[in-house]
Amino acid sequence: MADKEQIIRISGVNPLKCMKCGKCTATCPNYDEMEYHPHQFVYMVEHGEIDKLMASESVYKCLTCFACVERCPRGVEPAKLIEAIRTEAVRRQGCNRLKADDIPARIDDDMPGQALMMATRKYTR
Amino acid sequence: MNRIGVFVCHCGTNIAATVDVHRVAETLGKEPSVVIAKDYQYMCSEAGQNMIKDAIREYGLTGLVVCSCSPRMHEATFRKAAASAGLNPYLVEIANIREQDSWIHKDIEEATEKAVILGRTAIAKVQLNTPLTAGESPVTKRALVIGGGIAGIQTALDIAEAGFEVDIVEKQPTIGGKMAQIDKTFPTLDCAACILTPKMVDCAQNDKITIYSYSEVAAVSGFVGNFSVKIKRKARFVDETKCTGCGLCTEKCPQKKVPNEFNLGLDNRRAIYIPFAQAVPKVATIDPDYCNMLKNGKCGVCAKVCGAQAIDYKAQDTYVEQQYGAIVVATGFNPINIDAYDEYAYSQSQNVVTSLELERLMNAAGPNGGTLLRPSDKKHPKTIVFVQCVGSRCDDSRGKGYCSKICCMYTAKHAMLIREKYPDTNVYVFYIDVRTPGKNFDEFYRRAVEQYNVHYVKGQVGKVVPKSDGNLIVYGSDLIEGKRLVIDADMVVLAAAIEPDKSARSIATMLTASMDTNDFFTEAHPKLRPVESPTAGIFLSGVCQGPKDIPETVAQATACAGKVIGLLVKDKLTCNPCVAHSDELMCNGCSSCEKVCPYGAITYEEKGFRQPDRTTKMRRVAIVNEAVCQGCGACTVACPSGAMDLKGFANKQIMAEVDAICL
Amino acid sequence: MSVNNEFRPKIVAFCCNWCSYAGADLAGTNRLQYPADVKIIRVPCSCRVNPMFILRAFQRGADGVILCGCHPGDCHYTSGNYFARRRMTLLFSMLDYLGIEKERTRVEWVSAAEGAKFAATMNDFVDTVTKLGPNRRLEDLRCKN
Amino acid sequence: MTYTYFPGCTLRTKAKDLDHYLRISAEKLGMELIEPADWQCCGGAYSNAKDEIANKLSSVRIIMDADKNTGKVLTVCSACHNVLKRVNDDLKNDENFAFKVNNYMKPEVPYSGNVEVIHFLEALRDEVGFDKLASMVVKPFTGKKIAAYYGCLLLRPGKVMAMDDPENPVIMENFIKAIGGTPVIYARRNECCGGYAVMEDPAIAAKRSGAIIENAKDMGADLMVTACPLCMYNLKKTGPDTGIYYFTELLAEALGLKED
Amino acid sequence: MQELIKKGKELFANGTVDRIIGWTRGELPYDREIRVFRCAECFEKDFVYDAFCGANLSKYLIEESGKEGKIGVFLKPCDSYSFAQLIKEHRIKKENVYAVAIECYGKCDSRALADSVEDAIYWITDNGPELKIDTVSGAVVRNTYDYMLEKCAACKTKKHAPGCDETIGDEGEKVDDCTRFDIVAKLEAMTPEERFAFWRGELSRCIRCNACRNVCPACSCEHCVFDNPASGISQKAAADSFEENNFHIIRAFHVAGRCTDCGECSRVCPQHIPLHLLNRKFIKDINELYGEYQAGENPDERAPLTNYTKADCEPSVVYKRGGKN
Repeated sequence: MADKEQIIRISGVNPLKCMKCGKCTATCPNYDEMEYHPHQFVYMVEHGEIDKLMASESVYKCLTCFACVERCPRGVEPAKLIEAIRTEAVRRQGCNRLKADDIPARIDDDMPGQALMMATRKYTR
Repeated sequence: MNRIGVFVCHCGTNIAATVDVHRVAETLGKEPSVVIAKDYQYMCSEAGQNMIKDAIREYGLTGLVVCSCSPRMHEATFRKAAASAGLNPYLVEIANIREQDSWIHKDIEEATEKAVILGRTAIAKVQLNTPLTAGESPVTKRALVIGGGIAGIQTALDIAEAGFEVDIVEKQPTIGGKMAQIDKTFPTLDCAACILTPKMVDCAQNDKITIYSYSEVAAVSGFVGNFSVKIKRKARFVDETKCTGCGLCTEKCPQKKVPNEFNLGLDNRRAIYIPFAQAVPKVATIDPDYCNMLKNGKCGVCAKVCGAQAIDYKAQDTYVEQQYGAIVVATGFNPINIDAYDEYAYSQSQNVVTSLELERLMNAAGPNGGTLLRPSDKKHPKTIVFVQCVGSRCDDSRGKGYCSKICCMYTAKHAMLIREKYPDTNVYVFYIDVRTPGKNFDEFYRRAVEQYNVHYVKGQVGKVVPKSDGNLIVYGSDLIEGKRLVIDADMVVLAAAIEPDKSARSIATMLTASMDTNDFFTEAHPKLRPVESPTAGIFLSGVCQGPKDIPETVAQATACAGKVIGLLVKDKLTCNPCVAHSDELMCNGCSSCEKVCPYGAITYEEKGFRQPDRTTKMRRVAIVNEAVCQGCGACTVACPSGAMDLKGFANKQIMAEVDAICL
Repeated sequence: MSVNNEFRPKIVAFCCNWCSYAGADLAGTNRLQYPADVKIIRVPCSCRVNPMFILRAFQRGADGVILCGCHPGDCHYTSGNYFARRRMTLLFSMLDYLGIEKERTRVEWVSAAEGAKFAATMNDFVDTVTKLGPNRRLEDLRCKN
Repeated sequence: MTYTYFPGCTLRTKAKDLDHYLRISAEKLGMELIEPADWQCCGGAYSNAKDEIANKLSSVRIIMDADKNTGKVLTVCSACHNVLKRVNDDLKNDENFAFKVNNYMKPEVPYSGNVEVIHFLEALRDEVGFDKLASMVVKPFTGKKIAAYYGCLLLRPGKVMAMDDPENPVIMENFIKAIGGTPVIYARRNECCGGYAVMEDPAIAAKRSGAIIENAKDMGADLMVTACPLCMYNLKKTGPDTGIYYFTELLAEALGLKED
Repeated sequence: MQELIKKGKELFANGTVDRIIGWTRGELPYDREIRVFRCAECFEKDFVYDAFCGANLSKYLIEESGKEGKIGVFLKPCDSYSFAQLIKEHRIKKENVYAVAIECYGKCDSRALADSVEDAIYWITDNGPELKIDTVSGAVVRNTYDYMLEKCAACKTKKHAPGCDETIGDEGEKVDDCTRFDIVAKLEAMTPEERFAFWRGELSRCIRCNACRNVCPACSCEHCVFDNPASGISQKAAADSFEENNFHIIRAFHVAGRCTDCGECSRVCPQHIPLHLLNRKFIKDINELYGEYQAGENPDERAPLTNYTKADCEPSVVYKRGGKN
């Protein structure tokens, strides 16, 4: 079971600061790809619904672009919360999102090493 | 021999829940010279006060200690009670066992122990208290109002109505303030100019009111009843007494490219200008930053066309010095700078405007003559998105922590007016909460929704992307439907937070009036003394004290005037008797005290002293003017011999307190 | 009552009536906790505090003395805290020169609006003084009646 | 002006242009770049999880090396810059992190936050000066409408990166003016290109980058410039293969250094 | 000395003054007492100015200038600052004083000198820097400079404060390489424990004889705060070790910004407590924190403790500066 306190601790985010304005969701560039949106992450963590979030594909759709972090009027930092949940998810045995075998198919000649490096950081342990 | 009475208040459960009040009374009752110690539910109640009065008479008390809430709350109450029972009110001491004990501690044992110590400390002090009698000082029967917006205007009119002289200092060339820029007022939708300008004219015509427009407060000295204020009259290069306000100069001036601040830069004015048609005083002003004559001596058109010969390019700033009994702060507000919120693209598109700009765009006297056209191409906007809480309700790193209070209502007003006038225009309002407490306010908002079909969306806008055709793609969340809206809008209107005018900070410093962390003036008591500053003789009117709408501002302005009148009707003010006093036998006459006195309350005289050998020796000694002394005590520490002491806070008394705490 | 032998310092806090005492009241109104070891003496202005009072407190067994006043520029009496600032700077420096731990004395500016700062300041000061322990260096200087 | 220059992995492989043009321009502008002999990867992405230390150590090494020589790390890749600046900020402001790192790395002198991590753009603005740069331009981009694409890493989090106003940046626009071009301001210049999500789903990156290019073109851009190899990849993959440049390439061209 | 006697006689003769305050021989050969001379004859006979005239005459003028008539006084450079400061504080009525500035090359620490001679001294002749000491077993010679008072060894200035009516000899200059803060700095560099031990060692010798207070020109209150029952700190003797500290800290604080560093407190202390190190600490702090200030130097300048600037340092500066922890 994922622990709400654990998520709050590693993210350093206090979901109680949220005033539920929805600006994070409004400003999220990847809104269309997500099942749960940034404000829902904040709300659901506050209510302890971590497992649902952890199982959701949305965790891997966040671009960590920090638009929500920069623009949140209350300084809640939803992207850090999402990253904490993703980190928890991929830290579990066998939960690497990006498997070594899949990588060759996803890269091409022009792709910078940086993409692979960042993806590895974000999607794997 | 001292006979001290101790009274311990329960304050309901406020104190009694954390402090064992019986034990406190019992323990303090055993202190030497305490002759009676009692506890009671509410010492400040009539029954409680009677208990004190009875004890004073019955036991012939020489000192009274009340263990209760902060002395800032009820010291005056208990002093009054003591006085009515024949005990000098300055023989009363308060031990603060609520704010500084029961409310901040959880452990009963600890809190009780502390209460006993605080009680003992007060007992130690009160034994050294001496009866004090307050002196008197005269009151200058004239008030100063700083700021000529609706708050300042209303306060000035009300004070003048009561027969007192009032001066208004306004830094702009005209009085009127923000209300003069507003089109219609909620919730009645009457025209702001129609209700404001008659009041402006009243000010001008009232012989009790003097308007110092285009002026600023330069220096303040003195104290309640006796302020002395230096007013800087900025050079307007037009003689106010000669100018007839005909406006010819403002039509002939060749410098046409000056951003018109009255229309928030949405159009231009000339270098010589009258801010708006109903300006008071209706006289022209030359803007030295743009006037060619003032900048390089090449022009002089206005002087040529002025039939009244009112133009004076050589004018200098002048100063007026005036005495006042009371000062009213009515410095008002401004919308914040919204550069930090450029996700709304305010800097990128002319079609993103603030609400105050929208007021001008919709105003008949505004740049478009009252027809709402979007600034970029003067087309009728078909879709308008309102964004609430821009910079309000933020955490400290992102903006203002407070709710600006007026935005919900003026946005409903804007939305309604647009829908009324242009029924084909779609209006969206993104809101976090709609806050409409106030008479007929929620009804007004509901009308916007139900009658005018304004689309209220619970959510916030996150990004505005301007397109080359002037349209704006607005991304906003609809939290109720759980989706994101993408709206192709013609205009976006931002409800920018409001903040106190920047000039307020320096005025607060001159007046030694305190401000909160947002630069709003602090009131003497948040509930019970809302229109007074903690600094005696300084009063607060309007938004300088906190966000307010027009009805509230006018209500507060009138309340403020009431307080000022209450002060000015008095011929004499009772002084604070806790003032400095110099023991002339000890005084060296060294002038150290005089140097640190902020009020100039200390003077010196040569005085003869009988010597043991029966000769008389002349010595220079300090004399304190008790009416002028405010009792800060700076002199007492500067005095090397200890001749200077402060009544009510004497060296011995404070030492006794120190001893009692450290016992 | 449990017997607790842990060291609890005696702290004397001088607070000016207009800002800091009001700040302390606000801390109370907002129920912000700080240790009961702090006892406040109300003075009209920080400039009323004579170095003698501070020495007296140490003499009588205080472990720490803190002076709170309005922020510089905001003094109710215009300039009182500026004088207090110089006096306390020199006094504290002298105490340090005599070998008395400088952390036992402090000046903080707390406005009437800063209830939270008042509580935080007191918590921090009590913490600092507690860590220093009893006023050992002044112990033999104490006047025990 | 001497800098510890950290190119980063990508500049040695897929983004050689970004590196090459920077080096020749820097030389012309009188900037001396010292490239540490044995630099390693910055770590790729800054880990936001508070309990991650190891991921940040490679950045710490780069910073501590710079502490020993110039005291200034110069970067140009947006990703490297973001990671290094944020780790440096942690070292300065997160006591717990600094303590653990100093314990682990055991440097001779504990690192106390003296190193400055700056982006090549910051160096151009603050140390060379855009005015001086403008005076050295020999082939100005007169009449060219150039859209600066910032992406997300360069500006956010604004408090840490502190390079420019995160919502209304001007640094690249001023750079464009300095090389004689006309900057095009468009709202999506600080929106994400899709970034590393291209590994997860190339369609995401295509949508994000597509919207950006469309916005820039709509506002009249002839060219686009970026500082980030990954942005470059995503933009080029989605949009036209031409018209998108590293800003260093335009710089070199303006200074008359571009071969061909 | 002859020049001074000539000047004194002249002042009497032309009626400028009706009395002169000056030094005269005391009981022991190296004792010099203060005396008010009321006629030219007694002045000529008994006035002395030599290596033992360390005493600062300015404080006596508080009393004397309050009397009728005009009094003459000879002021060494360091005395002249006390004089000017007391005028500034309205303690001396300048119109009743005729002040003559005189040169000084340092005065002799008579106790140290006496200790250096084994036999009983019955006469000392001051021959410039050389002192001829006649003892019961014969004459010995000592150099004044080897037995200088601390305040003279660390002399800050040979230049008089403004306010004297005339000057005999050449006006001197400020001492560039003045060493008066060296020991203060050394103490500051110690650990608090060391400093505490140092001061306990010194101050514990105090016998509360009040000599320092009585000689100090700044400590010239009509009634001393320590004698004032309303002050809450009045006391006659040091009841315990705290009282010793308390007395000296408060005394130093009361004269802070007014002390001219004349060094009299240490000169007269029978217990040889270096009290000047307390005063000099305040002077050093004031100079460093609020700008160079010499009490008595400028009649119009505000004293540092009755002055402020908005940009003054915070008291927390103390945590950052000073010695080790």
